[in-house]
Amino acid sequence: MSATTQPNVDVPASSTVQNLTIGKAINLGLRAAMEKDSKVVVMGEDVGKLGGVFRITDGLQKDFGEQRVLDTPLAESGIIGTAVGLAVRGFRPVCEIQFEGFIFPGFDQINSQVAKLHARTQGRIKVPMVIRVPYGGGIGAVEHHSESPESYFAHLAGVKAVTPSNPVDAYWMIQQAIFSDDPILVFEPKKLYHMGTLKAPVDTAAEPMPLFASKVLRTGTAATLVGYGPTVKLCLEVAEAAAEEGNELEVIDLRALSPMDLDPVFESVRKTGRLIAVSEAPSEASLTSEIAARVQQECFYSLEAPVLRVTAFDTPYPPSKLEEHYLPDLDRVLDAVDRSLEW
Amino acid sequence: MSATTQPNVDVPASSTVQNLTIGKAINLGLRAAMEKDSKVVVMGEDVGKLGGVFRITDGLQKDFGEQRVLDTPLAESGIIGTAVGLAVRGFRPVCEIQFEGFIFPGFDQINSQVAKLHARTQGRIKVPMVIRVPYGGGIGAVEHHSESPESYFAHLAGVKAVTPSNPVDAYWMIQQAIFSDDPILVFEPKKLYHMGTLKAPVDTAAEPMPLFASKVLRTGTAATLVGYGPTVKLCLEVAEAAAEEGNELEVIDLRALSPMDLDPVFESVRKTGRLIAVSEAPSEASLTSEIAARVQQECFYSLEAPVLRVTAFDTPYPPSKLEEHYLPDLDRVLDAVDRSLEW
Amino acid sequence: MSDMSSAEQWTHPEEGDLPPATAAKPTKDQVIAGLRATSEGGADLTQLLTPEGERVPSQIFDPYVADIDFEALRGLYKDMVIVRRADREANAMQRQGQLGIWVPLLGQEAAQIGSGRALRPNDMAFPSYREHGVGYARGVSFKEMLGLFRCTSMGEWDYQAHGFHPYTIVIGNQVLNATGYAMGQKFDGKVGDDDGEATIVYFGDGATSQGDVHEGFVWAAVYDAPVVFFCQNNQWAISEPTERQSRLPLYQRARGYGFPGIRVDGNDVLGCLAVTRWALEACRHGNGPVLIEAFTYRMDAHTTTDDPTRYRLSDEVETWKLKDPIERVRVYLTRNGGADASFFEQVEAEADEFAADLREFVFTMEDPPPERIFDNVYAEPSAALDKQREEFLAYLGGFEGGVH
Amino acid sequence: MSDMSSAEQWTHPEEGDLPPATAAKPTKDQVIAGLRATSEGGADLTQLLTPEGERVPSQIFDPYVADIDFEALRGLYKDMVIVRRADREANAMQRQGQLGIWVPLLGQEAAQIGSGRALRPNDMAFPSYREHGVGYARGVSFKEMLGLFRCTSMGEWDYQAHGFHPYTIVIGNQVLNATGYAMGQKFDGKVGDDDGEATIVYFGDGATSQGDVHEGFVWAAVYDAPVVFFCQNNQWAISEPTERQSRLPLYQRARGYGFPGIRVDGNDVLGCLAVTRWALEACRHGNGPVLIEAFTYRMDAHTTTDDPTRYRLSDEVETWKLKDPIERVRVYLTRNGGADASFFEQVEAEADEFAADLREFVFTMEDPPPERIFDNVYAEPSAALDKQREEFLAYLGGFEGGVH
Ligand SMILES: Cc1ncc(C[n+]2csc(CCOP(=O)(O)OP(=O)(O)O)c2C)c(N)n1
Ligand SMILES: Cc1ncc(C[n+]2csc(CCOP(=O)(O)OP(=O)(O)O)c2C)c(N)n1
Ligand SMILES: [Mg+2]
Ligand SMILES: [Mg+2]
Repeated sequence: MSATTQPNVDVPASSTVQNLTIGKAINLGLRAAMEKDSKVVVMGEDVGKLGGVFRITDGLQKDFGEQRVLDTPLAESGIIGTAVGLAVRGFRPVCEIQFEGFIFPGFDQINSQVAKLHARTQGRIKVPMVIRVPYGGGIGAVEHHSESPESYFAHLAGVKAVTPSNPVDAYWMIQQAIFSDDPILVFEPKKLYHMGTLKAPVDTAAEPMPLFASKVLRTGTAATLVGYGPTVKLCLEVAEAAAEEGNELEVIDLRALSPMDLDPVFESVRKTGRLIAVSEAPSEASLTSEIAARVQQECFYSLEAPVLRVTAFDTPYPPSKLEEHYLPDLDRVLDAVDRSLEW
Repeated sequence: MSATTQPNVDVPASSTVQNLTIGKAINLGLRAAMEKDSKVVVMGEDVGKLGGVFRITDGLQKDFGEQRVLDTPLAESGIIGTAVGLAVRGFRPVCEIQFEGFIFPGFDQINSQVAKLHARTQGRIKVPMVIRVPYGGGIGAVEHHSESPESYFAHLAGVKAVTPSNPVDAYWMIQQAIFSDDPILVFEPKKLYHMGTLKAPVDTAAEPMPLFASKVLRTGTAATLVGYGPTVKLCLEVAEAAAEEGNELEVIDLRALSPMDLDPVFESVRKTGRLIAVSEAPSEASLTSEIAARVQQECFYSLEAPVLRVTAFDTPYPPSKLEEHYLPDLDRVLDAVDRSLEW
Repeated sequence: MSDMSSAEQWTHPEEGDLPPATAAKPTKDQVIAGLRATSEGGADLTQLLTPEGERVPSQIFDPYVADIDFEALRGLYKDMVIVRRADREANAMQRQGQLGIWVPLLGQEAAQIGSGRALRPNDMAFPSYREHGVGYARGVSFKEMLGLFRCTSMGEWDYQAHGFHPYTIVIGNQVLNATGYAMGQKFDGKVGDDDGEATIVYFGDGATSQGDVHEGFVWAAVYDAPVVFFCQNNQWAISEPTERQSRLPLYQRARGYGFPGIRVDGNDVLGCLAVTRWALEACRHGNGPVLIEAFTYRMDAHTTTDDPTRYRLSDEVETWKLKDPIERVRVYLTRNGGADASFFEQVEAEADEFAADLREFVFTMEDPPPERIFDNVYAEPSAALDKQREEFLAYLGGFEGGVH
Repeated sequence: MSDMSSAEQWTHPEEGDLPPATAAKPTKDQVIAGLRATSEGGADLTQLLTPEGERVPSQIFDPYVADIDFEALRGLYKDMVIVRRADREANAMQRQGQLGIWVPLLGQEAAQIGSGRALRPNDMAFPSYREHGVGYARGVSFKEMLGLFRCTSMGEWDYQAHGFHPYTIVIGNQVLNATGYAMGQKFDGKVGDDDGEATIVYFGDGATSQGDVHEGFVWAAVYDAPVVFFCQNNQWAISEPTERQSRLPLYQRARGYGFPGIRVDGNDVLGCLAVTRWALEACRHGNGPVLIEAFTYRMDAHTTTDDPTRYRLSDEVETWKLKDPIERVRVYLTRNGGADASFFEQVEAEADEFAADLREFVFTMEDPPPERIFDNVYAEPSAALDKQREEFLAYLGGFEGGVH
């Protein structure tokens, strides 16, 4: 079967290549992990019969049973806290947080146990658990359903965090996270879960790229854009638009949020001299602050303009009728590119 | 009474000037606020008879009664969550979190209610509450008793945060925070609470400086140091040591953590061209990241070296026998100053 | 008390009375007895009006609805019909893209109107996100409540004038907030006699698992806070049935805290009114808190984005249709001469009008201006945020006459 | 059941049986009956050995200690003496600046040894921060437990070999972790018969207010997790007496969840052993969870930094001295010919030796190397952290031969 005969078309089940959305890719990634290791258990609110409110766990309870896919009582500290115990017992729990805004009741367990047990016991206890967090906005939702809390977890030493921006990463990252012996938060850009235009062929027999590596998606010399999760698509669109105006932008998908892999960013900035970091999270004391702080240090003599950030504002997420103004968009990023180029 | 007749000596009770430690200054500030407004209530674990584990609320329950000083059940979400209700009812609750490491069970209420009710209701509901958080290390304590979680709250839009580094600020900040209509976290550098060498005359009749303003404590031209809370003292010591080597450093006490007042920092950096930010918190996605990110943008052409940060490492707080290595100290900051000067 | 014998033995072991530890594990059925296994709510259910419209006398609770004559009952009926009609209209408008989401209350009208009408003006109600009926009873305009679901606002009604707090979406949070408010009522000296104030807080069956709800119970018990914990057990937390949250009927949770817990037929508006008044009275007099479990059913989806066919059988919904909260009042009024056909017609007409008005309003609702993003984040200025706002406005200004 | 009649009426209202809402508020004394007001622990207390050393027969619990002959009882006695001696030694060493802090267990020896010795090798115990006695019973060396208090480590014993989890300082966290572990025991098929595994988790009276403890109860009940919730009610949470946390005796909290709750004399090592064995048996067989409230007393300060004279009277401490957990065993053994003076002398000598050994060890404990800060933060490499470590080591290296 060659790519030319079936471009962007569902491929037969027997093949190792499937054309998937991000949501379906995570679903299949979970399934693959569960098949591989009976210690992998999925737990969360409504993850069973319903398959989760986003259907990411669809069909898993049916096939793996109620002891491997747990519809838990409604309490996030309970989900995380019992998952810790299961991890101590030797399981590999995969917790679903229904929406990012509801991770906070579980923050204490993440901060005080998940992040610290390994260091506390100097490695005697491993906490190989995954916390799946649908995040980001642009879906016209009510409060608490559109936020981007990833910076809290980047600041928290002891946990790691990654985020996919495409189906291939989605499929592999979840599995790599599950089989890592470290606790990892997987931030899933919910707006992109079922976006048909992002469907891509995923080769389930391929060799995945390393989990904690960023990736240059497009090369350019005028300036560098760095995004992650939901803003990667935006960055690519900006690069497209800038190219029409003759400015070739380099686009980097961060992929790993903590620890970040900034070497490719440094390298890129040494070439372009300009960097714009794009995120849906408020800017104050955030991941983009960290990017700016480190790039100005590592690339001090290469920067021809300060690192600029295009982010949400430092306000609570507004009523979603306003989210188009709140979130970075093509115009705002282009505006930043212009400002950078004109500095 | 003149300063020359009674230098650094306890002044008579009738006077408006008292020589106080930071801890005692907060205690008197609380008392003053409670006397002024009967809606001010103090609540937390052991704040009553015991006066708090640091004795900051010492004597308040005795004088104001059990309805104004509440020994609460042992649960931080409960403390914060009921304080929200009291605030909605028209009270001005002042919550004590026993140690910063125990604020996390209350994080959800802070994130979802404290920070958002005012915006959610477009000002119909005010949340004039204060959360007092003893923070920072250097006291030889066990786990969870020495951390610096302030960056989480800087990232959280809707709450404000301040931190005193001296008795005068301690006395006023707590009162200003209580009478602000915004929810404010007061991070109290616990190591300094009862440090006799920091005792200073506090004039209770003076006009306090604005709450959200940073302050230049020492002027210099070679480089700028910015610190807050427990690291201010350190910065001043570094400046002293550097001066002996002929380098005059400018020292700025941030005072306000969110929103930060960076204008004096920008101004200083335009003069010195060099900045070192010093904090006891891990660096990743932190307040010092934010300082670096904003300074590199605002002072792009003034910087002669990148903004450097001297912070804790991105690890959990270690067993406290190691904290001297974990926390910024004179040598590490001096080393950073040297690196900056030699850049 | 035979239905709870085993739990009772467990929790109060006495010599000879304790099951050997090796006793056979209670069956799942036993464990969930009184939960969904008894869709009737079990022997513990307080009910004043049966699904068939029969009035059940109650020595304790009748005094609490002694003033409910035919006129008053017609009022409750009308409330429920209007609230249901508004609910259906909102649901329809969501389907038509006019609302971002809708959270239906269908089936819970009696629980909400009965409890909402039990409140006095000075009382305060803390809703979760489904209590449009309570809001209506508190005099909040449905229009104001729709802003949240249109995604133009988050609920900006005058919460103090109406005694109706903004909605809370994070499950359980409001239980602590309400407890704190009730503590404030007590600290303000507003508790202790018949004129006392009280607070009521709404939450679901699923919410009972949250730590915040527990802490609310602990605080309220310790401070004798005048708060009624009103749990609408609508049998489902999205796709999870109540047995995912508890072994025992939820009202019994109160036992462990030392305050009263009671289960009322949540589809019986009279029962809900009486029991809530009873509980509020306890609170006003300083005997709070009280837990009420209103045993009801979520007749529609969890929200308009939910698909309940994935997790429950239509059989169950059909059974519950027979217990409709509105129908039983209609039957009772009709059979006892409390209302005639013209009354019912008139209510229908009024409900239609209410809905039409709502519809018109929604279709003309304007989006808030972009700069609202920055409004009221703080009560007092934040220089940093003001700067962001200025930059944003300057940026927006740059598009003037442009493509934006 | 007369002592709990009012609470029972409340939680199961029946016609005629319900207090009018306007009934006089129960007095504070009534409300806290069974709490500190009854320092004896009330009628609910299970006790096999009185403070006076009298053996109280129990139809239910005697079988659970049928194997405890004089020799075994001498063993328990010795455990308690050694643990107390080690506790006092550690306390003294803290005063001498050799430990950063100490958390005394004085007075709680019976609760900890009784419950700890009830466990089997395959069981798992989750302590809070005061369970040095349980750790000892699980075979963890006191030396290893002292690292935490010396601030050189955070407890690195082989938790799996000993079935003793690291200490948890954040109140309540471990209750959820233990519940999850117990769920894992069940998922692993290790539950269901006499050979089943079980988990025990320790927490204090104050901890019962935390949301995590509630959620642990909810989860355990819903999943039938084989976990024994062992609450050491030592009457104080730092300066707060138990009535700041609850109206009712804490063991009754279980009532709301539908699993057994029982109060045992926490100063009675035989009672604690029997009741814990009974509860563990229920868990092994799949009938878990169970809540045990061990009614005991914190004879010393909360920690070495605490000053209890600020909040409690020495009278209270004196009263509790009469209930000493060790003394009653000594009396029982002596009076019944289970041990003679030479035994007690020998135990004292062994305890002295134990303490001396401990002291010597502590005085020679080395500080960990600075680079340990970076060790084991993650199980797998983090490039970013490795870089920080390298820079730190380079920086440290710069001082070599220098002043640092
Ligand atoms: C802390 C938190 N977790 C998860 C959610 C998502 N969520 C919204 S409603 C709901 C179910 C609530 O069930 P229940 O308490 O029974 O109330 P009901 O919706 O049935 O009225 C869930 C899980 C939330 N809003 N908050
Ligand atoms: C979440 C949290 N809040 C506060 C503290 C501080 N603290 C340590 S022990 C303690 C009292 C605990 O009392 P209790 O549960 O009765 O246990 P005990 O110490 O009496 O054994 C408190 C408030 C903490 N460790 N964790
Ligand atoms: Mg429900
Ligand atoms: Mg205690």
